[in-house]
Amino acid sequence: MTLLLGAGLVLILGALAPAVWLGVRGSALERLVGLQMAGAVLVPVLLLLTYGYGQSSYLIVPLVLAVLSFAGVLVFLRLLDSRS
Amino acid sequence: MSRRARQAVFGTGAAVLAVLFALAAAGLPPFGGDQHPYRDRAVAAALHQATANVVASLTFDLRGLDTLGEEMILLGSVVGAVALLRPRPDEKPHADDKTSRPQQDAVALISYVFLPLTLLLGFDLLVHGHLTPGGGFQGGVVLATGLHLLYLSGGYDALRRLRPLAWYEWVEGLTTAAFALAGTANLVNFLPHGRVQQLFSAGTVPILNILVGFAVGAGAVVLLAQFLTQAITLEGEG
Amino acid sequence: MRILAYGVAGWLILAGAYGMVRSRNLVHVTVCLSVAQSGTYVLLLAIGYQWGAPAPVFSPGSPIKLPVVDSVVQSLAFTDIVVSATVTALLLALAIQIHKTHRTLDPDELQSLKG
Amino acid sequence: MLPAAIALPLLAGALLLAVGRHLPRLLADSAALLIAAAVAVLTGLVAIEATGGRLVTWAGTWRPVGIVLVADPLGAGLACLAALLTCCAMLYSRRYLEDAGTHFHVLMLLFLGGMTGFALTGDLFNMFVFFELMGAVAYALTGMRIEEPGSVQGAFNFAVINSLGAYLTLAGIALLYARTGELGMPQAGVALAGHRADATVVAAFVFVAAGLLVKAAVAPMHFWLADAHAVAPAPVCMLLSGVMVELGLYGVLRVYQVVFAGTIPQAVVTRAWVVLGLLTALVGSLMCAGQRHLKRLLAYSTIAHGGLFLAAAGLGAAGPIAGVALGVAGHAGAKGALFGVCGLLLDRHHSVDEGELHGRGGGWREPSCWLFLAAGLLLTGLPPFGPGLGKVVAEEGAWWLPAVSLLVSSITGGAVLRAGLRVFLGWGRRLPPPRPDQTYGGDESPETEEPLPRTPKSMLAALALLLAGSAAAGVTPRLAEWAGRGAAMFLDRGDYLRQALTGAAGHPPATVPEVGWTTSGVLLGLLATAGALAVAALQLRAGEAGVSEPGPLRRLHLGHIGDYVAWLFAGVATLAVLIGSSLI
Amino acid sequence: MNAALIAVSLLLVAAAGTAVVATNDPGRQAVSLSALGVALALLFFVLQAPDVALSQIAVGTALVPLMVLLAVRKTGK
Repeated sequence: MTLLLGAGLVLILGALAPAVWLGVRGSALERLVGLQMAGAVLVPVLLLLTYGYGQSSYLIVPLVLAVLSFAGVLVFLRLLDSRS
Repeated sequence: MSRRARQAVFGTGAAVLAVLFALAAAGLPPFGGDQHPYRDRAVAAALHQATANVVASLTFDLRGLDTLGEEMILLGSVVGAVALLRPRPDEKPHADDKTSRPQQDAVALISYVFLPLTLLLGFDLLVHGHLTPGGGFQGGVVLATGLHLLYLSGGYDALRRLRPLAWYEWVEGLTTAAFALAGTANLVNFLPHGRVQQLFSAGTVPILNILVGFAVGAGAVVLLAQFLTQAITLEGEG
Repeated sequence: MRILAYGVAGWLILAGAYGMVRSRNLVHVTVCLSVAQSGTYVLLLAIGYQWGAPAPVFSPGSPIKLPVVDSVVQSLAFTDIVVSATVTALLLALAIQIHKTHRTLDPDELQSLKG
Repeated sequence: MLPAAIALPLLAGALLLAVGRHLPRLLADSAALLIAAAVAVLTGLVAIEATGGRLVTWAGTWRPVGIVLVADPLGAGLACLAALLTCCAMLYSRRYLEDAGTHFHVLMLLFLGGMTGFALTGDLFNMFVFFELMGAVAYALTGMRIEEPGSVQGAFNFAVINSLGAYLTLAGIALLYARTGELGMPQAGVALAGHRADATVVAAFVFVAAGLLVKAAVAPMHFWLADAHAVAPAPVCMLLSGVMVELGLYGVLRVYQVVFAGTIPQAVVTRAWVVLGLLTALVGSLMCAGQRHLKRLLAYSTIAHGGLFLAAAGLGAAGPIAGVALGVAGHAGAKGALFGVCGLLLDRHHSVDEGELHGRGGGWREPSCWLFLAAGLLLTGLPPFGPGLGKVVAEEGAWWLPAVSLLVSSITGGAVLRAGLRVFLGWGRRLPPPRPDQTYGGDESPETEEPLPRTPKSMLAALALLLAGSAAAGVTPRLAEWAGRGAAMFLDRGDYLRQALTGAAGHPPATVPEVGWTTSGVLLGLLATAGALAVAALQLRAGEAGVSEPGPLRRLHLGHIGDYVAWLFAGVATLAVLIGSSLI
Repeated sequence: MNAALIAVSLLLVAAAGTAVVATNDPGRQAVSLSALGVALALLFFVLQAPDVALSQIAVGTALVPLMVLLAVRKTGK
């Protein structure tokens, strides 16, 4: 259990934090890259934590995140794209 | 006021309040402690009502009046935004819009794959809201987002064809009314409670979840439609 | 942990408000307001946390075990999030109309209400 | 019965939205009017019944878990006032905002539901929810005239400041929950009772009060009000000025009484309320005197009266509270009528600018002239009518109150009378064109689709009703007696807690303050009216000088959202210092 | 381990929130607001509030930033 949580923590520090960092710097498109990465990294993080906590009902959260963050980024891309 | 004066006034006030807040936080029970009297009563009541998701039980049963108010805030905001964003007499939608062109094939394909998936996920959230995390609000927003994937795949026109707004206003109004009715009646949870952790349990909670899901979904669609219309099709002097 | 949790909540409220004070764009003001509000979510959930307790959801297939973290604040935070979204929508709608009538969103240049 | 009073307008609003687009306008009007009238009757009955003991209902059967609704005469009375005002506003607005369709009706009904819910709830978070409901709907209603530059900007300022205040309130509720583990006001009150007022309790109180004081437009958190009231459609102004501001006041006093009175001593909060109230009255009066934008003038008058109400009710004695209750009822009617006449002027002349309308109001033969001047006189406190009785009773609380009240009544009443005489009768010197730092009320678009050939009877009837109600509040002994009982019950904390928590039968209060006209009261009222007439005469003679005002104060009121946020924090910090310093 | 997870999530939220406020251009801010939404969702998740995390994902990372972006598009021209 702790191992899974630890893996989650490592992933947060090593991938999610840099992704969020990218998401708050630079031009809108550069930020979008960070956002896309943050959404993508958060899914495995939440999966690891779900098993780490031993609560299978939490699985719905990464599932919804995966679908929505993907859709969100596409919509963002389209709107930013047609603006510039 | 000058910028400097403004920031000085704010800074003074904020400093006082920050100190007060810090002192207040220092006097609170420790983080992560086990003193939660209201929680204990709520969990007991939720189990008595056979509702496995205690948050759903609080939202739709024990503190249903809050949710009635919240639902009305949503309704009021949607109506308000529709009224505020109504086209002015000097504004007309313009036909040619480059964003209405279908997107590249890859994006369109992905969107078509995701569309049913998203809708299914939304329904799942609604139906199991009393058993697992999720519920009407989340499900409704997911449904609305799913519908807007159409914007990606088929362009704005496809979305507009699939989304006769008057109809959504009907759904929004009726489901909200239904929620208000059910919510008022649900000030007593009158249906049989069933057994906890079963699909048919928790009395009125799942029904309210589904009603709220449609109301929220319809509301979000109407809301986004107003913004999309403003941003994409309205020309005028604006 | 207490200092960190409550500190972050207070910080978000203050930072959001400071952003509103120095803002030069009404859409920016709206976003800062929603940052300030996210401070209240953090505050609520921090208050309801209990070490080692799982979420207050007794899903099918798992035994009902107590304690769980405070479900009341979760219900409140949940309401709060919906309220935030709706207020943001109204503010953005107003900002759009302000831009139409004033041709600007800079609070320093809005001149219709004085004295 | 209590959940019905809240749910009825909400339910009707939702249904109206669903079927509204196929409904003829007349039917929608009548339906909304009927619902508001039904709520008025319902809450009125509740208020009368509550004079014999509070009505307590748990929403849901979850006695220790759910939300408690508690109706006492003042709370239910305020809800009734809100419903009555909504009736008048709906009657008045038969020809209003026709391009917004039934959305206007839906919003008005939701607004009413929010106000009744706020007045009747006994639960802090539920109070926050209804506070936000009132707010969200009011923002939209204020910004309804989307082609007016002022309208949308005023609504934006209103929305931002009120929302920020609401979030501070929520933070306060969270602190209180962390401390006591309760959300119900009576439960939290019991949990706090007997404890020392440490920093956590003070912070919880200050933050919870913040949003409510913003709603009550207490200086220096009052800026949004003038912006919002100057630009909202007239029927909406009736509700905003007549009852929403007062609901904020009610909320803050109620929360103190039920939750904190056992911990923070009355003397400590009294000092804070008196300081803030007097400041508000002063700022409101000064700003009121110098306005040429008629609706802004009325808005500042509301601020000044709100300050007076806070200073009087904040004393925490039954007599002044009864007076404030009557004063609020009287003020609502008179101010509603004044806003209504401004709406008529706007419709006919496309302007609410005093200088531009000089002598164009229509003279003695115009009914709105009589309505305006009569409402202005009522507002000065002329005996034996409602606002006057309220002020007189409230003044018995402290030696300085009569002087302050005299000043506020003379200045604000004088400004209203001056404006009325200048606009309708063409008295006084002509005003020069507005300076660039003044809000100019001319050149506004009307609120009706097409100019009305003559004033519809329904509009005049609504205004006459408002005025009659305002006057009647002073000459109905029964009402005064109920206000006295209500005030006594409002302060009886122990009985509130016992009734709300155990469901015990209520009993009428032991001592009830005497509420009625006295010789000195009549004299004081006459003096205030005379003072107002004198101020009006002076301002009419002075011309330009009559509408100028202290410069530095005006330069703070620039409609700048950043300023307003800064002052909001400064105001809450002031409250914190006022409360904190006397506890250390 | 829980403590470390909560602390890291809190810091991430604080940093993202500060960055959103400090961004002056509302178009960029909309994207960063979405990133703040992601960070908040993580925080709610580790605080054992999956319900709240779900609504934060639905509202805070998709709906609200989208509305902001549409408003920016309308007013930026």
